[in-house]
Order: sequence, then structure tokens, then C-alpha cells
Amino acid sequence: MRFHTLAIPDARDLVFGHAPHPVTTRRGLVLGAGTVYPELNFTLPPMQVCRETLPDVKAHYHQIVSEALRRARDLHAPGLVLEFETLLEMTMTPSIGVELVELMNGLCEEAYQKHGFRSEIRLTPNDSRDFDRPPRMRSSSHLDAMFELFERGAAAGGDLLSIESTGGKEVHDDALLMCDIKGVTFALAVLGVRDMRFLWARIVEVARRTGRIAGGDTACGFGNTAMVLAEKGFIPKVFAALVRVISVVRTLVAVEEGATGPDKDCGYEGPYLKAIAGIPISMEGKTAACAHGSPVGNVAAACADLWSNESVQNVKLLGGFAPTVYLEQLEYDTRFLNAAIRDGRSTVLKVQQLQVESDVHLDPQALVLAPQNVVAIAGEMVKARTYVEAARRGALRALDLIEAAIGEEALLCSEQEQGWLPRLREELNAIPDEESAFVEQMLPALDLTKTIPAEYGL
Amino acid sequence: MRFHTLAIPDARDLVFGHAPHPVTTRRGLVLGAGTVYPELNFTLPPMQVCRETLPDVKAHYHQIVSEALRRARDLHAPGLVLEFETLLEMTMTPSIGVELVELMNGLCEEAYQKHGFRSEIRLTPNDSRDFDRPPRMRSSSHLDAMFELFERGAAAGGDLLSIESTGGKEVHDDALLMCDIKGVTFALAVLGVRDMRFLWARIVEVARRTGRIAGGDTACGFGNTAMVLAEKGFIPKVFAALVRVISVVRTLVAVEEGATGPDKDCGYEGPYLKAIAGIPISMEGKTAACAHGSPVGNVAAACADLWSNESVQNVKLLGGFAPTVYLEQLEYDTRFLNAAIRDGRSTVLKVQQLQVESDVHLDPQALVLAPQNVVAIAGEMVKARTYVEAARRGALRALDLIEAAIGEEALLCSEQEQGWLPRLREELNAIPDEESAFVEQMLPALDLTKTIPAEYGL
Amino acid sequence: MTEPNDLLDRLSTAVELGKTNQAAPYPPRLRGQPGADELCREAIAAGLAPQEILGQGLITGMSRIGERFSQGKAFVPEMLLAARAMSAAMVHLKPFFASGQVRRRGVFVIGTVAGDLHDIGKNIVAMMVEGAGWEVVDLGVDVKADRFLAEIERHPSCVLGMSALLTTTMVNMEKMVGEIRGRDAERPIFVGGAPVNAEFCRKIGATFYAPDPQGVVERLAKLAA
Amino acid sequence: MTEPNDLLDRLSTAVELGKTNQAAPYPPRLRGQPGADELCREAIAAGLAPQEILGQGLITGMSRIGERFSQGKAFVPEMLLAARAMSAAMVHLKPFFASGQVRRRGVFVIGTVAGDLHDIGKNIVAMMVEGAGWEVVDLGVDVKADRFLAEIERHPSCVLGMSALLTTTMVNMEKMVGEIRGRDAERPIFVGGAPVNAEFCRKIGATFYAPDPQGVVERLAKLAA
Ligand code: B12
Ligand code: B12
Repeated sequence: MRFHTLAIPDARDLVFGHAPHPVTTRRGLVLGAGTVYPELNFTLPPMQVCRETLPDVKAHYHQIVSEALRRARDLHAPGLVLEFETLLEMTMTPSIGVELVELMNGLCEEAYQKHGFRSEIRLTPNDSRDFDRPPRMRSSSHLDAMFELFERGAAAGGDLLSIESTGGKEVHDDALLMCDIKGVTFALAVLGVRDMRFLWARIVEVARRTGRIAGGDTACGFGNTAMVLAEKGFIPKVFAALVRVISVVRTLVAVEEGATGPDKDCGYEGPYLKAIAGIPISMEGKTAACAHGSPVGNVAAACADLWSNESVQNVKLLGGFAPTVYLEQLEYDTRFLNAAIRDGRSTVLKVQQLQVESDVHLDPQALVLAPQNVVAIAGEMVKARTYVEAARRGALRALDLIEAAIGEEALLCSEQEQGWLPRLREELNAIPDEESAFVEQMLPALDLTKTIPAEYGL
Repeated sequence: MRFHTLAIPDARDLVFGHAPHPVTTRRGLVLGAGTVYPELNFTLPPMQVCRETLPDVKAHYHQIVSEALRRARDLHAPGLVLEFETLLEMTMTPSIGVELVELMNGLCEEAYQKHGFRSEIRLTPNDSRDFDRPPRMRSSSHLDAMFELFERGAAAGGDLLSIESTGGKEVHDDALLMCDIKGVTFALAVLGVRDMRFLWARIVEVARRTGRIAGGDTACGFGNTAMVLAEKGFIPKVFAALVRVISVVRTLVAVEEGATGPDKDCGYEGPYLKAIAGIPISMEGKTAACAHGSPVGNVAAACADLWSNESVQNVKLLGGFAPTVYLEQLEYDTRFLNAAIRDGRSTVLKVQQLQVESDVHLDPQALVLAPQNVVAIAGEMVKARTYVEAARRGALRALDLIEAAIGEEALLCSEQEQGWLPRLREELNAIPDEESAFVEQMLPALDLTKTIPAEYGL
Repeated sequence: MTEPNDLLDRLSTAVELGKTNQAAPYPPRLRGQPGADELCREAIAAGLAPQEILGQGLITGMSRIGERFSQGKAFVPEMLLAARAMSAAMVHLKPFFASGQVRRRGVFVIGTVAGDLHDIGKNIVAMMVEGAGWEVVDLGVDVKADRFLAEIERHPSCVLGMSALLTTTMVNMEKMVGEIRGRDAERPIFVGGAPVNAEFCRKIGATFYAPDPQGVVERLAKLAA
Repeated sequence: MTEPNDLLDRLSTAVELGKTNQAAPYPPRLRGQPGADELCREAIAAGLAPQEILGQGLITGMSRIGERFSQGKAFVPEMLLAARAMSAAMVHLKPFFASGQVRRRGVFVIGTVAGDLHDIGKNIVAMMVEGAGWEVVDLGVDVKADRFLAEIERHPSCVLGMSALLTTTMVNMEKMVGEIRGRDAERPIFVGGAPVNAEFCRKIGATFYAPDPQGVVERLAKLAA
């Protein structure tokens, strides 16, 4: 662990719209300096993506971006981040992805030159290394196409570089279904951390070379998968809450390697990254119901700098195409937060208190996103020397907070879920601080048909 | 005019979640007594509605309502109003509408008996009188089918009776496109008022006979049409703001005839009805972008008791079917408001101030929805003896507020829009107080191929 | 008698500013001056070619206000006033249409489809197309296929326009286009209305979709060229 | 030696509670007692009919935990532990399968379609179907049509299951069903995954859609009945 102090030690400074290290984009959007911006994430309706369908694909993205920019201007939005989360074909054939970035950047530039409207593109290539089974994280042939898209996409106007990297996922998926907290910790704090180091050193390099911003990663395939499974009642919510906390150590590595934020939205690690490293963050909540339900609809906004809808297809609703509809909803959400910021610090804290109050008693996953709990848990993490220890300390601190809240009848938690708490504590306590000791403990049980330790430098 | 005082004379009492005369529904939802509830309005995807497709139609509504009820319970919602806004075929063949109400009521009853979850159906038949050209408001053959649906639908479990009545629309449509404020006032304050009297006396009668609730009307075809045209830049926003204010006198007549609220969402007259008559109201704002954009996304919630999405089709989004997605968004919006209510009066007023601040400087249509302006304008209206005078006084008071705000540089208003202000004031001042004098002035210019005065008792 | 060119300029300005006739109160700065009605009569009396009066006088005036409208600099009421001024002048050109000396760009038959009563959008499109020099036959609302087919009999080279605002009536639009295509595969059929889009237009075999009146006017100009 | 019926009860409870073998630490209350592995061997040794051991012992245990799971009273890890306990016991029944003395309810071939790597949902479905007494062939992720066709060769009466989580790969699912239907019109093909629904299932000519594993198990039971 390279962070040993909190950039925001006082929970009352962990607020929406302000970050200790704001980031200014090419067209002058200042993230984390007193304004919350909408971040619109959009994707295609059910259709094939290939050379033949490229004209149709381009027509969709042209319509999505131009309509969103026009509606944002109509609504007097302060600015807009457009997240282009590529579909697989666009990373496997980088030229398709690059062509689409060029198209969107042209529209953003036009809005800027003609109307002074500031908008930026976040480029999120696919982690197509996941295609090899078992995945070869460092030697995969897919790396070339991924980094071609990063490089040429950045040059074409993809200013905020991000990715939902999947290092350690092959171990995490099974650990998740078995609710094996040690397996989760190994996948995230050992395999995930090592892969993030490898990947983000190179992404930061690309950002530096192209003069763009290394935004950050998000443990979507870990934290969000856990949340979706918990929402379906497949795994305990208390378990999903701990996965969320543990995924922080792995996503933090992007910042250690030079990412400046805004990190990506869908893993909910943002508040922790902000408390620890002071970077601006992107979060999704109630207005991402189009992508998936969640128990953190309001509390997720508590310290957001960008407010996102995770992802919506370009399908027609009565009021217009879904991306434009969601742009309007995100803009009104952020307008309300910006009105609070203009009204002063005590109003911001009051609004934040209501965001927390509305969710925090109903689900442990909301409890661990309340700013005061984020600071308490992050404070434990930065005391650790190794990532494994940080994961364990953070998870145990979260467990304490969950058990305390249940004790004070301040948190709804079924008998069945509470049955899992002692077992989780017992397994967490069995995790050694030293990575080497933990690796030694876990390697024998590893399914070597599914994962290759050497691909993580083990 | 039968109201001569304001039920809420002090703007600080015109707040969300509280109404002087709360309404309790059959399954125990208490509207306007300290809790804001979500109101989900849903409709079919593009498909034919007839006997043959009835099984498909029923499958859609079954899936919509059962999923929405399940998600509402997962999210611990305090309760839910389901608005069934019928499509034309369901009013022209009442038995189709009734069968669908029965189906939905069965699901609401099951959720109530099995889980104690309170939900109620708002039944909004079509005003199919509009089908006759020119429309025969009092002698239309369509009235029978409309009232058969009201009667049998109410008995089948349609507890909140509503309708978007179109009396005077044939005059209003042209007046709207010509920005003829006198024509608008005649259509709403003379024709509209008279038709509302005729229609709502009978709807209140049905409610009394079936033991259901006469909810209320909404000038969707007038106020919302004006807003949609203003959003497209077809008519001035200042004009649309005045149409909104004038439509209050017509919708108020439902209450005069015995409607107890909650009125219907889509005309935005709600805050005025609440200030004048003290009834609980349903409003739509940012989370109705699925139906149409609007400049009042946040301020619309300032004194809402029910928060609605106007209407969304049963189409698939990534996160699930659109009605369930919008139920989640409405629930998180209302959760935040209810957290504010629990925190006390000063917090409610602070949240309301931010809702107003976020919209009120950007569009005159938002300005006239700010509680302090609602009370000022409604206060003028109740001074009037006749509906024509009330409409004129209200519109002129709104014009004063708009001009004052522009003067204080507290309202964005283009040169082009400001050019219309003197003309509107001049035309409003030319409207006599007495209905008979106004009718005399307007009848000669009426296009008798489009409207039949006798159908309004003239 | 004023200079011919100057006369056409004053006519197009009268149309653009919606000055129907001498008595019209708006716009204030032309109060009391001759309007489109009088100026058109003067132009005919001055022996100007009717096709020129229609082209340089009326259509130029409408396209100027149409341009300002599509830039968001003019509202629909100003368009409607201009359309009224134009029709006041057109009354005097009627005989020349009958004699064929003056031809309209074509006939545009528009209506809101069966089951649908929404006509505000359809009326704006009708008004803009008329302003661009087309003869417009407005069939109103709740229009079934047979009435479109009847118009095709009367105007063999007409273009059809259908509007739908309800997801349910979009299905009727599909059926109506199918019915007409069955009898008239080449007939240009324009479709529009809030829920309609390009993909739906393609799917139901219609010719052209536009989200706004300007798109209709531009495409009709190409057709007539 | 314990009573035969009592033996099958203890076996089904061991499977239900995920007690794989004597050494397994969970559940605490069965710590140190014989698990599904040992109890199954005992049942065979006691001469109980293999079909009965499979039916009353293993499948009953799985259906009890499956029931609790669908009521939201048990989580997936408990299901997985039960599935592991069942496979530990099944090892001893293998010879009886080979000899045909014991038959599985059928063969279910499942995979995530071409281009799609999402397999968490697919794995849960595979596990539940296996627990209901079906032989499951799991083809993994990014599976093309030819591999399904190859399995049909090997298992003539198998049922196919396809999973897709991406709107783009739904299109591949459609193509694959088309390809298989071309050669095998009657083959039951189940489809599922978050973006898939009944209408899409009908549209692409698949046999059955279910939003969750219980739906799959119920429909397979009808098929095998
Ligand atoms: C005004 C209005 C009404 C008015 C209509 C007044 C009138 N004379 O038209 C009244 C009150 C009568 C009405 C009634 C109903 N309405 Co209504 N209405 C609207 C509203 C608010 C605005 C429509 C409008 O005028 N838009 C402004 C015009 C300028 O835009 P436009 O029509 O799209 O036209 C533009 C373009 O489309 C294009 N265009 C238009 N026509 C054509 C044609 C061609 C060929 C081309 C190329 C282009 C083109 O150019 C136009 C100008 O730019 C819409 C909301 C919305 N989101 O659209 C609901 C809406 C259409 N109605 C709706 C509903 C449900 C109804 C009712 C069933 C309500 C009820 N329960 O009774 C009834 C049905 C009556 C019927 N059988 O038709 C729903 C439809 C939902 C669905 N399932 O499809 C909507 C979407 C509202 C909502 N979100 O719920 N409605
Ligand atoms: C986990 C996850 C991932 C993980 C997958 C891990 C894994 N091993 O499966 C990872 C991180 C790898 C991933 C990657 C990507 N993902 Co992803 N992912 C998800 C997520 C969050 C949850 C999916 C899940 O596991 N659900 C839980 C399981 C239990 O549910 P299920 O799969 O639906 O299965 C149930 C039912 O469907 C049914 N069922 C399932 N299969 C079958 C089969 C049959 C026959 C039957 C009858 C029933 C049935 O029973 C199951 C149990 O109840 C979804 C969000 C969502 N809304 O679903 C996004 C999501 C599917 N992913 C998405 C995207 C965009 C991607 C990426 C392209 C991201 C990127 N830019 O790189 C890549 C693509 C990789 C690829 N080529 O497949 C989008 C899809 C958008 C679109 N356009 O379609 C989603 C919807 C997220 C979002 N809203 O943006 N993803």
C-alpha cells in the first residue's frame, strides 16, 4: 500500500462536488471544484457490430451524442461527460472504436466552438483479455488491440481513459458464488492488485504520451456482480458489502500508478478513493436503474463529482430516445446538488445527511457508502502495509459497523443474513498480513485449469 | 368561482407530503399526511388493442404490475399508486378496460393480503368525446362507454377516478398556435369550466355510488401541449406559463363539484389546487422525462404528495422492463423527500428552496410553480367573482412576477420572448370580467364548423 | 405605380411579416400600409408574370420566415400569420392556376392516421408545406387508408403524409401504408409524429421520415426538382 | 447397519445441508458424522436399488434445498455445497449408469453464446438442473453453433440451453438457433439471460424462455415426464 494517510480525514469534508485534487479537462470542465456534472453512458440497441453494419452503428452514436448535447444546452447544463463504453467488436477491431471516438469528438468540438458548451469523452475499452480461457493477463494477444484502441482513441479525442479490468476474476467468480471471503480477498488483493499494477502503468503511460487524462478503473466485474447477485437473493447482502470494501484496494492501485481520476462509476469504490487519494470520482445510483437496480440509489450521490446512469440503450421512449431522456434526469439530479453547493456548506451537509438517511438503514451495502463509515473503514485500510492486510482490516471494520448497526436496530438484516456474520469474521481473521504467506495458503487450492499464477507474476 | 379564500395562505405551509385535507384510500394509503408516495403510470409498447390481442395485452399489464409491486416491496416503499391511463380501445370497449382493472386489482389485493403492502389503482379513462368532429361535449354517443368504464372500472377496483377532459380544446388548439391569449382564456375559463361542471358532477356521482374517490382532472391537453410546443421553440415560454396559470380555473371546477384529490399529474395545476382547496396533489417532473422533457424537473416536486412518471411503455431496458426501472427511480426520489419530512419543517423548507432555486431562474414556467408565486397568483384568483376574471387576474399577476424577475435579472428570457410581454398584457386587459360580455365578444369570431356553443350550454 | 421589382419585394416582406391586408393591426410598423392582398392585386395589375409573383413574391416571403423559424428566431404564430397573408394573396392567383399558367410544386395530402386525434404537429407540417408552394389537402384526423386512395385518384402525382402520436395508432399507420403499397408501390409516403422514427419508417415500407417540418419541406423540394 | 429408509433420509439430509463427506467442516451440527460420500457407499453396500438411492437420496435432498432457495430462504453457496455433496455420492453410482440400471432424466447441454463471456447465471442454471437429476454438459462461454450440434450427435435426445447477457450477442443467439433449427427443427432449445425475454424467444424460434433456474427445472420435468 502506498497511501498511509487519508486525503480527507474528516467525514464532513467528504462531500459531493468537491475533491482535494480537482481535474481540469481539455475543454475546461473542472471536476471536483464546486460543480457536479452529469455523465451519460450509452450503448447500442440489440444489433450486430461489424464492418457492414458500421454505417448504422455510426448513425446511432451520431444521433445519441448530438441529441444529448442539444438537450444539455437547452437545460443550461454546466457541462457533460459522455462515457463511450465500447462493445467487444470495437476493441477487437480498434479502428471501429477509434472511428466512433472521432465522430463523437467532432460533435463535442462543434458544441464547444459554436456554443461554448464544454463536454468530454470518457473512453472505456473492453478488457478483452478475458476472452482467453484460462485468461493470460500479461501475455494475451488481445493486449495489442486493447492498447491500440487506448492510444489511437485517446488521440482521437477520448480524453478520460478508463477500463473495467478483470484481473483475478476467474478466481473471484467462484469465490463469489461460494461466498468464500478468503477467495474474494485473494482474487482482489493479490491477483487483482498485481494485474492493476501491470495494466495501469501502461495506461498512465498512454495518457502521458497523448496528453490525456488517466481517469481510473472500477471493480464492476467484482463489486457490481456481487450487488446484482445480492439483489436477486443469490448471496447475502452483508457479503456483497464486504466485497465492495475489499475491491477498493485493487482499484486504488490505478491511482498509485498515476491515475488522477475521475475514476469509473460502476464499482462504487469512488468514495474510498476520494477519502484516501483526494481524486474526483464518478458515481451511479438511482438514475442508473436503467442498467440495474441497487440498494444505494441516494447514498451513492453523497460525495459524487460526476453522476452517471451506468448504461442505457438507444431505444425509443415516448419522450424521446432513452439516452436523451436519461441526460435530462441526470441534469436535474446534478442541478439540485449544485443548488445546494451554491447555498453553502451546511446545506450540502444537510442534503448529504438526507441521502444517507434514506438508504443507510435498509441495506449493509448502503451502510458502507455513508461518508462517516467510508472514512472510518478507509482509515483502517491506510494503516496496513500490504494490500492483503488493508483488505482484511477494511472488511473487519465494515463488519464491526454492520454488527453495531444491527445491534442498535439501525440496519435491516434478516436472520439468515446475520447467520453469515460470525463465519465471515472467522475467515477474515484467518487471512495472514503477508502476501507471500497468503499465496502459500491459497495456491494449493487454486484450480490451475482456470487460472495461471505466472500471469500475475506469481 | 366558489373558492374565495386560500386553504394555504402562507407559502411556507405549501410543502411536499402535507395537505390540509388528506385523503385515505381503501387499502389505507394516506395521501397528504406526511408521506410522499410514488405514482407509476405505464402503457403498452407499440401494439394493437382488440379482442384477439387481449391475452397479450393482459400478459403485459400482469407483468408490469406484478414486477412493480415486487420491486416496490424489495425497496421498502411506504406504498404505491398505479395509474392505469387507458388507451382508446379500452374506453370504446369498456369491458376491455374493466377486465384490465380487475386483473391489476387482484395483484394489488394479493400484495396487501400476503405482505401488507398498500397499493391503489388510479383509473383514467379516455375523453373519447373528442372523437366527434366537431366535438359534442354533452350529447356525444361516446359518453355512455366512458361512464360505463368509470362505473364498472371503479367497482372492479379503480379507486382513484380521473380523466384528462378536453372541453374547449377545439378552440384552444388554434388559440395556442396563434398565441392568442384571449382565445386561450375563452377556451379554458368559459368552455372548459362549463364542460368540467357537466362532466365532474357525474364523475363525483359515480365515485359516491361506488364508494370510490373522485381524484381530479388535469389540463394535459392544454397546459402540457403548451409546454411541449414551448420546449420545441414553437411558442414563447412566457405564453406557455400563462396557459398553465389560466388552466387552473378550469381544473378547480372538479374540486368545486366534489373531487377530493389527488388530482392528476400532467397539467401541473396541482400546486394551485392545493393552495386554494387544500387537496393532496400528484405531480410529475424530472422522472417523467420518459414521457416528455420539461423545464420544471425539480420545482414540480415542491409541494407534491404523489410523484409520477407521467407514462412509460413496457419496453425492455438493460436493467429490466421500463415500468420497474421507473418505479425504482420514483421510489428513491420520494425516499429522499420523506427523509426530509422526518428531519423536520426547516429541512423540508430548505429542500424546497433548492428545488425552486434549481429551476426558477431558467424558465418562466418554473417561476409560476414556485410556492411563493403560486400563493401570490392563487391569492389574486380567489378575489375574482367569475372564472374569466380569475383567469385574467391570475395571468396578469403571473405576468407581473415574470417581468419583475426579468428586471432583477433573476429570470432568463430571450429578447424575442420579451417582445411578446406587452402584447399579452394588452390582450389580457381587454378581457371583460363578466362571462356574458366575454362570450358576446368572442362568439362572432368562433369557427362554428369546429365548435358547437350549445354543447357548452351557450 | 411602384417599380415591379420593388413591388415583389414589398409583397414578400408583407407575407414574411404576416401583413395580410391594409386593415391588419400587426406588425405595428406596417400599420395602415397595403398588405399581401393589395400588393398581389397591384402586381397582377402591373402585368407581372403570375409564376414570378408566386415565386419571388409569396414563396420567397414564406421561406424567409421559415428560415428564421428553423433557427429558433421566430415562433409558430408568426409562421401562421405569414401563411394567412400568403393565402390572402393566393386568392388572386387562383384563375392562373386553373388556366395552368401557374403551377404549384405539387400536391401534398396529409392526415393523422385512423384512431389518432393528435393534429397540432400535422397542422404545422401542412402549413409549412403550403408555405413552400405546395397545394396541401388536409384530411384531418382519424383518417383511414381509403380516403388517401381517393385523393390519389383526384391527384395522380400527389405525395402522401401520415402522422401518428400513439404507439397503438402506429400499428394502424403500418397497416395503412401496407394497404396503399399493395395498390401503389411507387407512391411517395412521408411519415412522422413523436413516436415514429427512421427505423419504423423503413420497417413499414414508407418512403421518408422527418422529425420536423423543415425536413419535410427540404425532401419535397428534392422530389419536385 | 442403519435401517434402509433411515439411511436414505440421512443421505438426502447430508446432500441438502452440503455435508460432502466425514471431513467436511460444514454444517457445524454434522461435524464428524458421515457425509453423502460415505452414506451413499453404505446404501449401495446395503443392497438398496441404485435408482432409489438416486431418487429418494440425492434428488430429494437437492429439491429440498432448491425449494428453500426459490423461497429466498437459502443462498447459492448452500446450493453449491449441496451440489458438491451430490456429485461426491454420484461417483459411486457411475457404474450403474454405465450398465443402464440407473438412468438420468436426460441430458442438458448448456453454454453462453458466441462472443459472450458472462457465465455466472449459466453456471447457476447448470448446477440447479444437475441437482434435479439431469446429466449436464457445460460447454462454457463464447460457444458457437457447431459445438451444440456436435453434442446432439453424442446425445441424440439432449435438450439445449443458451445464455446471452449482451444485446450484441443476443443477435448471435438468434443466428445459432436458426442454424440448429435448420438441421433439427424439433430440438428443444431453452434460452435465457438478463436481456432475453419470452417475445425474443418466440421471435428467434427457440422452445422456452425462463427468467430463473426454477423455471428451467420445472419445464424440463414436464419434458421428461
Ligand atoms: C397535445 C397532446 C394531446 C392532445 C392532442 C391535441 C391535438 N389537437 O393534437 C389531447 C389532449 C387530445 C391528447 C389526447 C390523448 N393523448 Co396525447 N399527447 C399530447 C402531447 C402532450 C403533445 C403532442 C403534440 O402536440 N406535440 C407537439 C407537436 C408539434 O409535435 P408532433 O405531434 O410530434 O409533431 C412534430 C413532428 O412529429 C413532425 N410531424 C408531425 N406529423 C408529421 C407527419 C409527417 C408526414 C412528417 C414527415 C412529420 C410530422 O413535425 C411536427 C412539428 O415539429 C403528447 C406528448 C408527447 N410526448 O408528444 C401526448 C401523447 C402523444 N398522448 C398520449 C396519450 C396516452 C393520449 C390519450 C390516449 C390520453 C388519454 N388517456 O385520453 C389521448 C388519445 C386521443 C387519441 N385517440 O388520439 C401519450 C401517448 C402514449 C402512447 N401509448 O403512445 C403521449 C405521448 C403523452 C404521454 N407521454 O403519455 N393528447
Ligand atoms: C457480472 C457482469 C460482467 C462480468 C461477467 C462475469 C461472469 N463470469 O459472468 C464481466 C466483468 C466479465 C462483464 C463483462 C462485460 N460486460 Co457485463 N455485466 C455483468 C452484470 C453486472 C451482471 C451479470 C450477472 O452475472 N448477473 C447475475 C446472473 C445470476 O443473472 P443472469 O446472468 O441474468 O442469469 C439468470 C437468468 O438470466 C437466468 N439464465 C441465465 N442463463 C440462462 C440460460 C437459460 C437457457 C435459461 C432458461 C435461463 C438462464 O437464470 C440466471 C439465474 O437467475 C451485468 C448487469 C446486468 N444488468 O445483468 C453486466 C452487463 C451484462 N455487462 C455489460 C457489458 C457492456 C459488459 C462489457 C461489454 C463491459 C465492457 N465494456 O468491457 C463486458 C463484455 C464481456 C463479454 N464479451 O461478454 C452490460 C450489457 C450492455 C449491453 N449492451 O448488452 C451489462 C447489462 C451491464 C450494463 N448495464 O452495462 N460483465
